[in-house]
Amino acid sequence: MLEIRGLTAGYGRLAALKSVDLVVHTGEIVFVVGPNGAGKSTLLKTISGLMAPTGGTLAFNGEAIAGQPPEKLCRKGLALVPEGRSIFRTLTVQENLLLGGMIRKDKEEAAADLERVLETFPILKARYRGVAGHLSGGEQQQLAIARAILQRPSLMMIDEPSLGLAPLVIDQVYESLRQLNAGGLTLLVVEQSTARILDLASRIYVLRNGHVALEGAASDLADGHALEDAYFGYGERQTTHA
Amino acid sequence: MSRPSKERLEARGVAVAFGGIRALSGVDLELRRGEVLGLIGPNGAGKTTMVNVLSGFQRPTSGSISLDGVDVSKLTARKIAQAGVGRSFQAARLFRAMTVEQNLSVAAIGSGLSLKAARERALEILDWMGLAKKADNRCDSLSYGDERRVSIARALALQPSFALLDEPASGMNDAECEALMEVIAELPARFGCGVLLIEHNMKVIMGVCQRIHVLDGGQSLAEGSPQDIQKNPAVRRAYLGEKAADSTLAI
Amino acid sequence: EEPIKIGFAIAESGWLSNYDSAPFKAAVMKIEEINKAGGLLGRQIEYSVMDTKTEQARAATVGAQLVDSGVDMLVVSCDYDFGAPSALAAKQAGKIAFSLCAADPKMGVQGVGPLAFTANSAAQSEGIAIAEYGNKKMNLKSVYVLEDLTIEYNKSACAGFRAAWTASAGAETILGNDTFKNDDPSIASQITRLKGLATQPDAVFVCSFTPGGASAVRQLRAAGIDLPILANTAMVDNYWLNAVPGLKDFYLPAFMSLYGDDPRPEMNTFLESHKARYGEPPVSSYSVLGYSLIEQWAYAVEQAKTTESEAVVGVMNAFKDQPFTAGPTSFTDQLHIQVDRPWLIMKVENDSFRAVEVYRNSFKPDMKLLFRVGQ
Amino acid sequence: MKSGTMSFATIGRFWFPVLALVIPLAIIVVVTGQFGGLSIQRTVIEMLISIVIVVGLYVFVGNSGIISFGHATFMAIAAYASAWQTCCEMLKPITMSGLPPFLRDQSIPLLPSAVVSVLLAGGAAFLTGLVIIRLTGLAASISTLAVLFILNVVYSNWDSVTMGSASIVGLPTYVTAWLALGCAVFAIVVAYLYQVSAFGLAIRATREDEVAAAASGISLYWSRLIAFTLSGFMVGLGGVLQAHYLGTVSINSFFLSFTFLALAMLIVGGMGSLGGAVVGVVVITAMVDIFRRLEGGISIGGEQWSLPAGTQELIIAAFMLLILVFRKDGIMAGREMTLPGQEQREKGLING
Amino acid sequence: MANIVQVLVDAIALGSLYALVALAIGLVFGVMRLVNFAQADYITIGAYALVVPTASVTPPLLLGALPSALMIGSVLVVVMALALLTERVAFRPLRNSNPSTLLISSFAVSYFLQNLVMLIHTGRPKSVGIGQGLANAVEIGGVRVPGVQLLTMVVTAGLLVALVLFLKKTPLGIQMRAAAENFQMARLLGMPANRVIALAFAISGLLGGAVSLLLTIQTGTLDLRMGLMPVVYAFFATVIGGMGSLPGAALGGFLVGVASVLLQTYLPADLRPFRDAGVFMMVILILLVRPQGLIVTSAAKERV
Ligand SMILES: Nc1ncnc2c1ncn2[C@@H]1O[C@H](COP(=O)(O)OP(=O)(O)OP(=O)(O)O)[C@@H](O)[C@H]1O
Ligand SMILES: Nc1ncnc2c1ncn2[C@@H]1O[C@H](COP(=O)(O)OP(=O)(O)OP(=O)(O)O)[C@@H](O)[C@H]1O
Ligand SMILES: [Mg+2]
Ligand SMILES: [Mg+2]
Repeated sequence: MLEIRGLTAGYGRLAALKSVDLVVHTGEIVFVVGPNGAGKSTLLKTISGLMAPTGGTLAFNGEAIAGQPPEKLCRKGLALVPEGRSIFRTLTVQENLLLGGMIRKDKEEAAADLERVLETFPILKARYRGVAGHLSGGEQQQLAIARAILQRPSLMMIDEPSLGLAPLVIDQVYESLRQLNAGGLTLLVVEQSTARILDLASRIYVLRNGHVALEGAASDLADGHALEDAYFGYGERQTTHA
Repeated sequence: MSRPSKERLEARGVAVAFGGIRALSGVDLELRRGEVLGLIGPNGAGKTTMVNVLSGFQRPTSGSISLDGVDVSKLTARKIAQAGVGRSFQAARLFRAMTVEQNLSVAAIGSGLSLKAARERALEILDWMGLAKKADNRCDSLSYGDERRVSIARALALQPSFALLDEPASGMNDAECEALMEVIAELPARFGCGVLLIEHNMKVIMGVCQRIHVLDGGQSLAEGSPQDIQKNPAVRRAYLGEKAADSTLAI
Repeated sequence: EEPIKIGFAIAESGWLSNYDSAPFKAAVMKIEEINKAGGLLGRQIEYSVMDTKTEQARAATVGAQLVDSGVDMLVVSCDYDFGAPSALAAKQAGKIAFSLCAADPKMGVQGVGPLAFTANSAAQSEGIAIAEYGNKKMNLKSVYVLEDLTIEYNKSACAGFRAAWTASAGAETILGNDTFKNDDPSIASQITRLKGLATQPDAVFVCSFTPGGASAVRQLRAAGIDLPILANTAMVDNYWLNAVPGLKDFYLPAFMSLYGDDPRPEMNTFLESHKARYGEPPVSSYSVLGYSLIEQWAYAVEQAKTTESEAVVGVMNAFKDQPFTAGPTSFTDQLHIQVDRPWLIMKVENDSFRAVEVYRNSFKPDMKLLFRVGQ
Repeated sequence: MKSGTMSFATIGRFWFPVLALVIPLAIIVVVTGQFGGLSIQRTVIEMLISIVIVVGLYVFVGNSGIISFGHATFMAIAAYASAWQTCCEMLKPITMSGLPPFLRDQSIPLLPSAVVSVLLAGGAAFLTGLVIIRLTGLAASISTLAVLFILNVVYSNWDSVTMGSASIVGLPTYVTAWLALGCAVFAIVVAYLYQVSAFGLAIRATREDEVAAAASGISLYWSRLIAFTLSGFMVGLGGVLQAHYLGTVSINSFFLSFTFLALAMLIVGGMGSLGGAVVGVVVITAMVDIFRRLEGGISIGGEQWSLPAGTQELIIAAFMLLILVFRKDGIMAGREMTLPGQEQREKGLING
Repeated sequence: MANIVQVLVDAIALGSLYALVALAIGLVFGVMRLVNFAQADYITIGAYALVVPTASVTPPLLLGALPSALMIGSVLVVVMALALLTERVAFRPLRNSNPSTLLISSFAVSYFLQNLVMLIHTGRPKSVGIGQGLANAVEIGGVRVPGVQLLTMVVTAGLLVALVLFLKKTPLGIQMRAAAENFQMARLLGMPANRVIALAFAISGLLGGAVSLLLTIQTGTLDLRMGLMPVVYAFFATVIGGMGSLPGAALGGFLVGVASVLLQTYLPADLRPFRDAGVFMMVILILLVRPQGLIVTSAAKERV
């Protein structure tokens, strides 16, 4: 579904991504982990069209998408929940959610999705007509995820979904991601910590210093040592993946 | 470094309502000098609101705040800060165009120091937190983790009797969390202050708090030692979930 | 022989250029006429122009630059505020500064110095002329005064009007005063006050200038106020009449008529020469002041037989109804502006100004009125 | 870092941002004084006066981040005060009859009158500030605009004291290039010392984040009021200089177009730094002067060539837009002048 | 007493003119945090489009010569195009700059346009006689209402309602507010965010064109600075009304207009020259009492 080869990107003179290769197959849940400043957020921003890559290729469903604007990619089925609660603070919760489903043609299904999402995140229902900017940190994060779900994308990218969420809610969020995935949604998720993801991930990439330091199937990484080594930069790039 | 003198920061029967939304209803909380008190609870439980009330950014609808028995509910945020209540924010809110050292100096000046003394204190704190190398960096060039550390350091530069930290570990990876835990655990001894710690990362909470206060839906749900809280079925149901509770129990 | 040099420190851009450009062209025309006739004191006149850009700081600078370049006389902008900085530069070098059409008596001995003159009449004189004319010739018994406070010129014209009207008809026949600002989008409340008067006046005096004055007249007429309207000179010339199609009963004092019906032949000659020189009549009737300015100075230089300032000023200060194109001209060592030069009263008819008659005011403003002391 | 042990290099580094501004200005004055014509010398004086004004404006606007439209008010107050004290003894009793007798009937020596005028401007700024600095952000900006309008209305209609909207003409013109340079240097030094002081640090924090500043024990109100008052004094000085350079004072020259021009200079240079304020004045003054000359006409290879009158303004406006579009934070982008090599460290303002 | 009613009508009429301008200023501010001073020049240029561009002081009519429906339409289109052009050239590249930079850029645009008009038309005021019939007053129960002012009131009320409904209720309106607040996020959700924001400028141009026509019919004159004071008043109006709230902007417009007329009417003659000072003091007072403005939308309150 998503195929990235030799991707480079940066801010001014700073190279944040130095030749990244990454593949997401249809139906997978792929996790990207790595320390602060590794380039995880930059990677998602570049895929979604918020940043122009300086080199390499990006293909989505076989089509080269590098340089296309985000509004176009969105219509092709790509959704991004950016780092740090990019909700519309001055709009109401309702309006925020409405904007999620805005470009969808299937209005009836969209309405049903809305019902479902409000059930998953009851707090959004309680604050439905309130201003989104007044929500608590975790509530805002839930709103951002809910809105992305309403986009009904084919590939959803989430930057640190657990940020600021209560433990119980993290469980709920991951549970609903799992369900969505079972329903056919492909996921590319960035996380800080590796603790919770092993049982959910199809594959995991460890990004460090703008490089892929490790990639592999979750099952192969389950013991955790290789993962930790890659994470903190002991040893060279390795592929446990056959 | 002169030591803070206040002993107790107390909230009595604090209620906050936004229109129909009751963010807090009748919460009692006491923070003592020298301890680390955890404040946890589900999203929207009212934790940030509580910190806002304690630091003077939110007038309580009813109830009162007192410092060593003196009512400070009517004071402005600045006066409360000067009286010895420092805080950090859920979003770092650094002075972005200024250097790290200047961020701390501002708070030190706010606590009444001269420019020179303020700078000395700032460097001292940065040194202790391992940020000395970054002292002259502008804050808009910091990584996320460093931003969070600077925002804690800035709260400390005020030389507070009480430091209120709102999710300091959010967005940090496991190793960084551990480093942060060491810092927080050392605060009472080093700065002589009481710490109120809001965090969703249970490892951090369980690792450094002597006492934990749980909020749910604007009300106190429980208070006690980490062990008690972890075992408390109501807390498990409302907040921790079985998974998190078990995984942290293992520590 | 060395040519005589005249410097023009005037606005070629900015809003003041509208006022400066027409008299400037006429001044150039007069210079050319003199040169063709053999020059002044047998010497040709050269002139140079610098743009003040309607800025006071620029006006001071270009004034200084022109004086520095050795001009014998400095012509300055049509406005006291913007002419004075240049005139001060001339004063410091001991040169005469002559304003194209400032209507403020301060453009003279008291406001700049004994070497400063203006070719215009005092704004007060406009108000006086139309007040007397209205009361004495048009038989108006009462008036209402609508004063535009935006610039001092209007305040002076209104002050002159009130003084002269009071002198000839009594203060009680001024039924009311009201004020507005030139850029007010609406004068509805002023109209309401006027209409609410117990007795309606015989006429309304509007001291203003375009565009605000035109807008006020339009709104008065649109509100159904058909009283005669008296105005000051700044409202002269046809260009704004589109704003009030079918305007009638509108009177003001003017320098001259641009429409060929001026009763004074010298004005029509001036008009013809202007058409011959520039292919069109002057854009504004202020034009003749620029022409006459050169005429007055050149005459004084001829008399003094030198361009030396002291001598020339001496001659000019002795002018007593000296006949020039713009009309009889008088200066004294105290007053370098006209206070009772005859005016051409004009009225609007068929969408054009028409000459009515030449009228000379009998009420003479004293210094207090001219400087609006204790008003 | 005791002052006794402060090395020459440290002092040099501390003062570098000031020296890097002041020395070129002094060179400009010397060179144009020796070789320039009258018009260029006058342009230089105007530029130096603008520096006093824009640096004064910067002290509040730059440090607090709040745009003020009201500073021309304090200039006007100082300029008029100075005119009342020193101008035109002959005309004063006639045209400004409403003045109190001690002003109306005599002139006051230049230096004391200048000092009094500047103090008056600062006092007016302090009183205005007491009221409106409670407001933040746009509400504060709008209030300063309202103050500007109020003063304009009052001074243009208070005929017996201000001569209404007419100019007061004939002030003694004592402002030379050297005096203007002295005042500009003074303004730059004062602004610099202020911004590196504790007050300066505090107010810059409020500019970055009001909430966090309050949580750090900083008073928004007092830190801004101090800056507002200080900048009131400084633009007051600019007003006095302007009045005694032109020899005329008129209320309309302290109104919107002047305010816009001063703000434009500040923002084109970059309102985040003292260097930006000075550079903005120099660049805009130079641009205006160059295009004014082109409008006046120059000869290229014997051909007389000139721009049509009025194009200068168009070009300046377009130039300003270009700078804003390509350098959002102005030419200096919030940086001070730094020694080569110091740049990469992304230092903030304080190097001491 | 007919007189008091008359004064009120005068006041409301002026208020609605300011309110109309304030709507345009408020709308663009809401979308870009831009206080657009160039709105003054939109108004001016819309009015100047009625006549042939020439230095002559008595220019023939251009758009003003068209039949009225066409004339109205074409003036609106001209001003809308101008607003879009300035957005594209000057404001779009500055998106996300701080409000002061945006404000200064709008000064620059305004300065440019004003000097352009001056270069083409000269600075001399001109006059146009359009809509003479509308300018005439109609008497309603002893109260005199000039046709233009009646029209202004109707147009303002209509546009206020339409705009509020548009922004609150239509998807496009919600998109506009969303794009205004977080441009990148709006794009991520598939909005053509540039076009959405440009639309806000087009609407401000439409409002500007309407003001051009109403002002010209009222005053019959064209002047370089004709748009300035209405925009300055509108600027005050939007702030005292509450930035970010369109009904607030309109309310503010009414307040300054009404205050101006009431002061003009009821001040004693020797204080009347100081009328405007009274209006501006009222602005400061309102802000001191309600720093956020009269109508504070809950969205405007930031939480810590
Ligand atoms: N807007 C920006 N301007 C300049 N540099 C940036 C910017 N955003 C990120 N960077 C730099 O790019 C590098 C990669 O940043 P990125 O945000 O992609 O890291 P990350 O892996 O998402 O980190 P985190 O875990 O902290 O979110 C870092 O060195 C960071 O400092
Ligand atoms: N200004 C406000 N207006 C309306 N509702 C508010 C406001 N501030 C807070 N709330 C509501 O009050 C509740 C408590 O919010 P608070 O931010 O204190 O939660 P929290 O415990 O910090 O949550 P989190 O863990 O997600 O940060 C939330 O439901 C929030 O929506
Ligand atoms: Mg990231
Ligand atoms: Mg919170």
